Amino acid sequence: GSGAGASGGGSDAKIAFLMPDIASTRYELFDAPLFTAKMKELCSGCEVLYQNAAADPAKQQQQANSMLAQGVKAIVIDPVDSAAAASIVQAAQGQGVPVIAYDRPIPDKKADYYVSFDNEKIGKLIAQSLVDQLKATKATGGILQVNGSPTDAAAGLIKKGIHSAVDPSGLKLLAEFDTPGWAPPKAQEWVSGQITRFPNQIAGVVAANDGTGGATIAAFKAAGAKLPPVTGNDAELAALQRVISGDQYNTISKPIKIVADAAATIAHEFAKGNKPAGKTTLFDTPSELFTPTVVTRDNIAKVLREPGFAVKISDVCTAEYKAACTQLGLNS
Amino acid sequence: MTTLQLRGIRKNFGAVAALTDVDLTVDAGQVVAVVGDNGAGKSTLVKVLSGVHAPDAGAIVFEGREVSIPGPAAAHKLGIATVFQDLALCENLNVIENLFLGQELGPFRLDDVAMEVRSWELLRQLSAKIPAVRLPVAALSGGQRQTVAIARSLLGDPKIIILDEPTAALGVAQTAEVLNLIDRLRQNGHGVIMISHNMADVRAVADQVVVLRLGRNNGVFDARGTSSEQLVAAITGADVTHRAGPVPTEGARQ
Amino acid sequence: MTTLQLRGIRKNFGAVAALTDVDLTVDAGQVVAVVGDNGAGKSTLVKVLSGVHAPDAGAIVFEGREVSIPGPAAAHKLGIATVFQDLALCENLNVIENLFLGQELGPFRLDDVAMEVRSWELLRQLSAKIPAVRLPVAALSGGQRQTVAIARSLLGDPKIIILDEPTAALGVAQTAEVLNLIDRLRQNGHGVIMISHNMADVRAVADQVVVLRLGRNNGVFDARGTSSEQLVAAITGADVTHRAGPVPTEGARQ
Amino acid sequence: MTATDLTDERLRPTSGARGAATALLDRVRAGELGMVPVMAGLLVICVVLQILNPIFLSSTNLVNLLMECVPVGIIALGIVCVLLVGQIDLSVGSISGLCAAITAILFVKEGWPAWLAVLVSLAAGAAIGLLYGQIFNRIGIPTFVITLAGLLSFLGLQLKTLGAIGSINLPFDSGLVEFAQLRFVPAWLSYVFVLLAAGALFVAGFRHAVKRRAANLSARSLRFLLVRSCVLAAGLGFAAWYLNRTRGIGWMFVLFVALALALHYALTSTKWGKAMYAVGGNVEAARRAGINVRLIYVSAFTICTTLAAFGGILGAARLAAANQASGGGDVNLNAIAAAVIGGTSLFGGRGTAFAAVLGMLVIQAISSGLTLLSLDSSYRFLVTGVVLLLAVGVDSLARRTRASHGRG
Amino acid sequence: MTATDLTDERLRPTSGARGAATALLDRVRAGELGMVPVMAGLLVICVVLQILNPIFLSSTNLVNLLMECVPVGIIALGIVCVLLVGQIDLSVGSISGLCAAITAILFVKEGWPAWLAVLVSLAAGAAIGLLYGQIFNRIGIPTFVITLAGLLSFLGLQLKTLGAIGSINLPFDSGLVEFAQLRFVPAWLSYVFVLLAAGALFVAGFRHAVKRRAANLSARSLRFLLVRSCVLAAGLGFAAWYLNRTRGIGWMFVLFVALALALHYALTSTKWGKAMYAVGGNVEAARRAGINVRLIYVSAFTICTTLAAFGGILGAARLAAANQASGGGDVNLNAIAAAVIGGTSLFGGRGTAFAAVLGMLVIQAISSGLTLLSLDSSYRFLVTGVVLLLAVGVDSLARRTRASHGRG
Ligand SMILES: Nc1ncnc2c1ncn2[C@@H]1O[C@H](COP(=O)(O)OP(=O)(O)OP(=O)(O)O)[C@@H](O)[C@H]1O
Ligand SMILES: Nc1ncnc2c1ncn2[C@@H]1O[C@H](COP(=O)(O)OP(=O)(O)OP(=O)(O)O)[C@@H](O)[C@H]1O
Ligand SMILES: O[C@@H]1[C@@H](O)[C@H](O)OC[C@H]1O
Ligand SMILES: [Mg+2]
Ligand SMILES: [Mg+2]
Repeated sequence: GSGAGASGGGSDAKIAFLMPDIASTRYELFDAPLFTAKMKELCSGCEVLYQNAAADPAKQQQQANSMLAQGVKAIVIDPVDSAAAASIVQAAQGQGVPVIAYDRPIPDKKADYYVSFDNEKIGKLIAQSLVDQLKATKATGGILQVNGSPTDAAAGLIKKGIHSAVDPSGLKLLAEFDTPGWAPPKAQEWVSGQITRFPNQIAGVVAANDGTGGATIAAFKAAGAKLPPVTGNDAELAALQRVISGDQYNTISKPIKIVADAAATIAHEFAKGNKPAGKTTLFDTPSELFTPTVVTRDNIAKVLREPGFAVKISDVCTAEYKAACTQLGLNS
Repeated sequence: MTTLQLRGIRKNFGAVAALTDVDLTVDAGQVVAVVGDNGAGKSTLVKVLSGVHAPDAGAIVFEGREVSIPGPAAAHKLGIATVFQDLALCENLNVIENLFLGQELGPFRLDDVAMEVRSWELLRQLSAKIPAVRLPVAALSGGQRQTVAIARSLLGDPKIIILDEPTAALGVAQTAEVLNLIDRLRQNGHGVIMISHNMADVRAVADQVVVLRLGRNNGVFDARGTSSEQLVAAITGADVTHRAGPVPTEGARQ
Repeated sequence: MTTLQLRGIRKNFGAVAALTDVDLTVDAGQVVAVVGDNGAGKSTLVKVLSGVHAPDAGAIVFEGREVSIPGPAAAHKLGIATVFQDLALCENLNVIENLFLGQELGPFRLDDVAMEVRSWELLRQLSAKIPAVRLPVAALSGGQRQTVAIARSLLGDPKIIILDEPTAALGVAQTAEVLNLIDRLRQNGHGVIMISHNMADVRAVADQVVVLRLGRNNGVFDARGTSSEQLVAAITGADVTHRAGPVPTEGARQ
Repeated sequence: MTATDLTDERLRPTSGARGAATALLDRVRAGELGMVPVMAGLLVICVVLQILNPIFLSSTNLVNLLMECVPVGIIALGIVCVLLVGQIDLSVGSISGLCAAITAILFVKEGWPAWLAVLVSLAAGAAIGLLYGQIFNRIGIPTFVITLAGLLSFLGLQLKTLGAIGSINLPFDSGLVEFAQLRFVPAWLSYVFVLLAAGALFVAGFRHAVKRRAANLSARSLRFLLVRSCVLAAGLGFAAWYLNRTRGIGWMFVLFVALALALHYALTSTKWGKAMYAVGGNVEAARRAGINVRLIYVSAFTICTTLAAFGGILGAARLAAANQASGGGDVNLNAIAAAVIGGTSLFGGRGTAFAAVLGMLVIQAISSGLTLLSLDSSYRFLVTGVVLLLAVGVDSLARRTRASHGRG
Repeated sequence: MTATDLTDERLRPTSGARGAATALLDRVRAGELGMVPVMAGLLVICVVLQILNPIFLSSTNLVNLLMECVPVGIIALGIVCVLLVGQIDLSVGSISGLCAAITAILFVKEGWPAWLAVLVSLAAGAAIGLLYGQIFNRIGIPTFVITLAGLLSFLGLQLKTLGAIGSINLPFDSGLVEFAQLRFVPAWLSYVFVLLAAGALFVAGFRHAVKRRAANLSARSLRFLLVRSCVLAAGLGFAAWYLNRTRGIGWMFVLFVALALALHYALTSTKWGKAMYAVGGNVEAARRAGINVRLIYVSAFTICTTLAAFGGILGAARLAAANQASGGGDVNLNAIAAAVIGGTSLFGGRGTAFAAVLGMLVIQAISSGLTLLSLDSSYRFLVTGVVLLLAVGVDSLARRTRASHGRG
């Protein structure tokens, strides 16, 4: 016992920041560095202990336990599995360490705080944006749905959100697929098969993240077929480039900096021994929710110019995309 | 009493006919030597008898009943113990473990002291020069391994013992012990089938000599009434006149 | 001319001292037999000479120069070819592939017709009874395999040929061919080391007989001037008086 | 009179100080030290990790570490069995996930008593092993392929079983979860265990020695037996004391050790165990010795899949949840790696039950040690790989010596 | 005069209609049919999948299927090499991902010419194999552990290489991507290839037969050679015609076949190839035959890792992107499974280059066939497992016969 839970001013506290996987790039590239930066800004003596569970809930539990052994003052966690994370909350709270659920909720065990944009909403937003576009262009045919990993709880939420937009839209859902491990080549192979199966009937594809979205686009290109609008999610660099070049219809930008900053602020409060109040309540937990922005060619210039947006315009507008950027008025 | 009789055994390996219509009879208390050139089919015959290979045709009669020997375990059950030419030892196990493989003392709580004592007894009986019985067989010399294989066949109480070139790797003293042993086995009423390329050994211990040539019977000889030269002639097929009329021996039909 | 000399070779395997201060000399055109009981250390000596085991102590002098033999490839390079007691064949390869292993004709475009022709020649020369050379070695009988191993050692043009119990599994005719072969090798000026448990064979072809007992030298004998009984006595250590004073032979020092 | 087994002239003396020293040197050079090099490897990485972060060897962290070993460690015990007979099982992850799901459904959704839910899940695990054995024995499909098919099929079944629910929480106050999270051996009892272990080792050794001497075989001296037991008592006693400074030794870890001991006994001291090694070393020789080779394969698979089920259930209990990802991730790879790191051969015929325990400790130590360092994922992966090589390198160098001494 | 190789009295006649029939029956019963049973398995699942979904055997789908085989298929070629020498490589996925990342960085970010970027990546792949070989030869760590460490380390390096970017698009109009997606053999050229293949087979067979007859060895009859070439021409010609009904045969697939043929030649017709089989069959015998065993291991690893790099690059080209997930998922498992399904032994010494091609076709056919059915994930996994067993079962039953005929 290294005095976990003992009161300290929070000026030299250790804070655990536990992320779920490396399959999507944001955690490693944005969430962790942004959170750490904000924490340094709030409290220069504090130390952020970052861990990534590589999609393994047992590993995440192990990481949380060793954080507790190190005497962290607060745990910020994006659970690999929301149900399994209940154990972590149980163990931490048992030792007087507050838990802040980040990105994904922990419905079964009351965390001390929840900061997020919700995944179900993300699914709904990307799908709705596509459905609107198809209706606007009076596209004929149906929709393909490329979901995330069948073993990933967050993917399940996104899938649910997508259905909530696609099912009532009146557009036919031709087929859907849970991509094992979110692996783009698997998505590509599946979409190739559907192009054969439904020649000239695919009006649009809802892909649950940018990796599978990119794979979908590659499948159409490789088949020499006409590319319908394809969605994405995460606003990763490569996807922004595809949106600019017109290959990908949309992606979604989560205000990661805002969320990371909020989480850091709240964690710091907890570390100081305070109990910050929630802006709202979700799953019986004081919560703060942020709304992500759907990015299409129409608003990408604006989004990219927003202060605090994680990706730099100069990185997006490389030689390859210069022309398209210029067209959108994105000259860096 | 005829313990074992093989009739018309045939075995093909792909395009090679290893055994064609082979007959063999062994009585209790009789030592039958099987001789033949390399590749004549002796070991194949042994393997058919010990359940390693299923014959393509032919019948096996054991103690008057026609039997099928679907596997080595079945052969053991009938009372047929075999020393294979390739020894069939487990190199990763030590001498004791190999000796008692499949017939350990105390199945749920091995009695390793009793097994070690018995091992030393058996090995001493065969004049084995093995420095330690807890060495893995991989660490033994060729002759030492062969001694282990022979010792193993003595462990149960088999009715028929088959020895496929048992003395090939043995030293002078060990060879003499094995020949003695065969004699003792005969006296105790066991049937013995011995395969050897050494005509002197064959004539010293066998009652009857069965010659195989290119997978076929090539005569049955009385060991005492036949010279080494006659046997060699039958083996190589050099002496056609002799091959035509092998001497039926008293041991052959009783 | 002394081709090969071993001095004070020592090799331990864990707690077992397999070789202790062993000396051996082989001249060109000389056949030296190494005899000894099972486990006497003969094969270990062979393995030291052929680069399989590194000795723990001692010197190897080859054609007047002290050499070290760090591996089998080095032994091949020196001109030492070996037939191992365990044959060391690859069971998954066929007869031709085993014969030419490491010395294939046409490294970038194998000449399989030439290799097959040469294989049949070699095998015929040894009176081998092998039905087909494209069979994997796993499908050969014990004697057939041994013939393949012997044939292989004749492929290069070695200066010293070591045969570890080369006739153990061979038939009568094949054994005679191998003994002939050894004689021819001697006449062509090769040095031959032969290991055997058969005193008749040893006395028939060897010039000199080196006896090992429990890993130590136990006398060097002139093959022609020594009876089988004397050799056996030295091997088993039965005749202590004889062991004390082995007969130094003319072949031993030249 | 010299003991029967020490009469050979070629044996170099091992008695007396001088002889003992030579013997030890021989054994070191011949690489016959069994688990010692792996332990050395473990020690090396512990030192390195402790230097990197002083919390690593803290009592709290070690308590966690031991508990975290258990689920995959138990699966690794089963893997040792299939590797011993020269086969492999790629599906232990899926099986563990499926059986975790079955337990959770029966226990939570259907309201069955925990013991019954666990029993049924274990039976399901065993049934899979029986099935594997039949397919292997009858059709002869390589086990790599059979268990790859199993990996896929049972993942499918797991998803199907969990159905729309996806993820099921096991109640924290259920015995199952408490056992896996909160039940620790009382300090006094842990010392009793230590004394019992040391005492049992001594008594067994002593009785064996007496029996050997009676049969005129060499035997260990009383002094050696006493010293050995005292060393064990001191070592275990210290470990227990250190762990007892915080929460102590989890019952779940005790269960793991008990299973390992049971498997060790079965492998070394029963007819079945010898048959396992024989089949792995030379299956044809085993068959010719009259061993029922098919039965041995079936037993190996069944033990493996049953233990996989058990590991999965305990994993779910520790996590207090079963979900679609249970048994995924690197469960397969870690379980096989633990066995191999501990010195089990992928080619069959070599390995021990303790290999799984030690190998799992190595893997878990690395994982836990790196968890304590705040590293980028990229560095973490990199360092994990390097440390793994380091740990196993020590063992391999020792074995290497053995190989060059002519012992495959 | 009887040919030298047919003089033995025990050989049963194989000439004449009767003899040929007996010989064929012998070969069927002895399981000596090489790739035929695997092909039969492939056929069985094709029929099943076609019944389930009539699009499966459509020209478009087969065109896709062949292209999709290539990246992992090329990796499987390398796996065959390491399996042949009795080793394993678990890290091909990571290596392919790392090298895809290197290519993308150099080509897209640094603006190097594609060929140079590819070359440097291949060199990186080769360097990894050299490193593995050194560690294995010098320290003797089991390759399972070495490559497990590699799996982790190179995944770390891949993440590091992609760094802040995470995912890189390869431009659709670059030669690399076009090669992997859009370049197909013109119809006329495909028929030329077919004729060339059949012609080459005939000429080679004929010259060989002449040479054998001159050496008084048995040789294949002119009629047999002619029929064989015609059958090949007809088979390939039909396949080409069918594929040419839509887009035809991708150049990338041609590259795959060319690599497989090259490896086949190297394994069967060079000194190196014989040494590979020898080392895998009995490494001690190979060493005693004077083969440089260490060099053989190094060559096997280097070929494997280089081909893994190549497969990774082509995979990225086909996806038109390199990212953190490149080489992840089941690349490792599928590459090894392809080799094993094609009949390569995990124990070394048995396998062919074509095993990788056929095994990959089996895997891809199952995957593609199920892709065309709208199944739940759970059923998809389940069915994949079952169909895999079915496909390999045919082959195993044939091999089983061989084993019972005494041919390990
Ligand atoms: N498993 C097998 N597969 C194919 N052919 C085999 C097999 N076993 C034996 N043969 C063939 O059968 C023939 C007889 O072999 P067998 O081993 O019975 O000979 P043998 O009389 O014991 O010879 P040796 O004296 O050399 O031991 C040989 O030509 C051999 O090639
Ligand atoms: N690799 C090894 N590891 C341990 N001990 C070994 C090894 N090889 C040989 N020995 C031991 O060395 C001693 C000599 O063995 P070696 O094989 O040289 O005997 P040998 O004279 O050839 O006997 P044989 O006539 O039986 O072939 C034996 O006691 C054997 O146990
Ligand atoms: O961004 C996605 C994240 O929200 C989800 O939880 O996991 C997959 C990611 O791609
Ligand atoms: Mg034989
Ligand atoms: Mg020997």
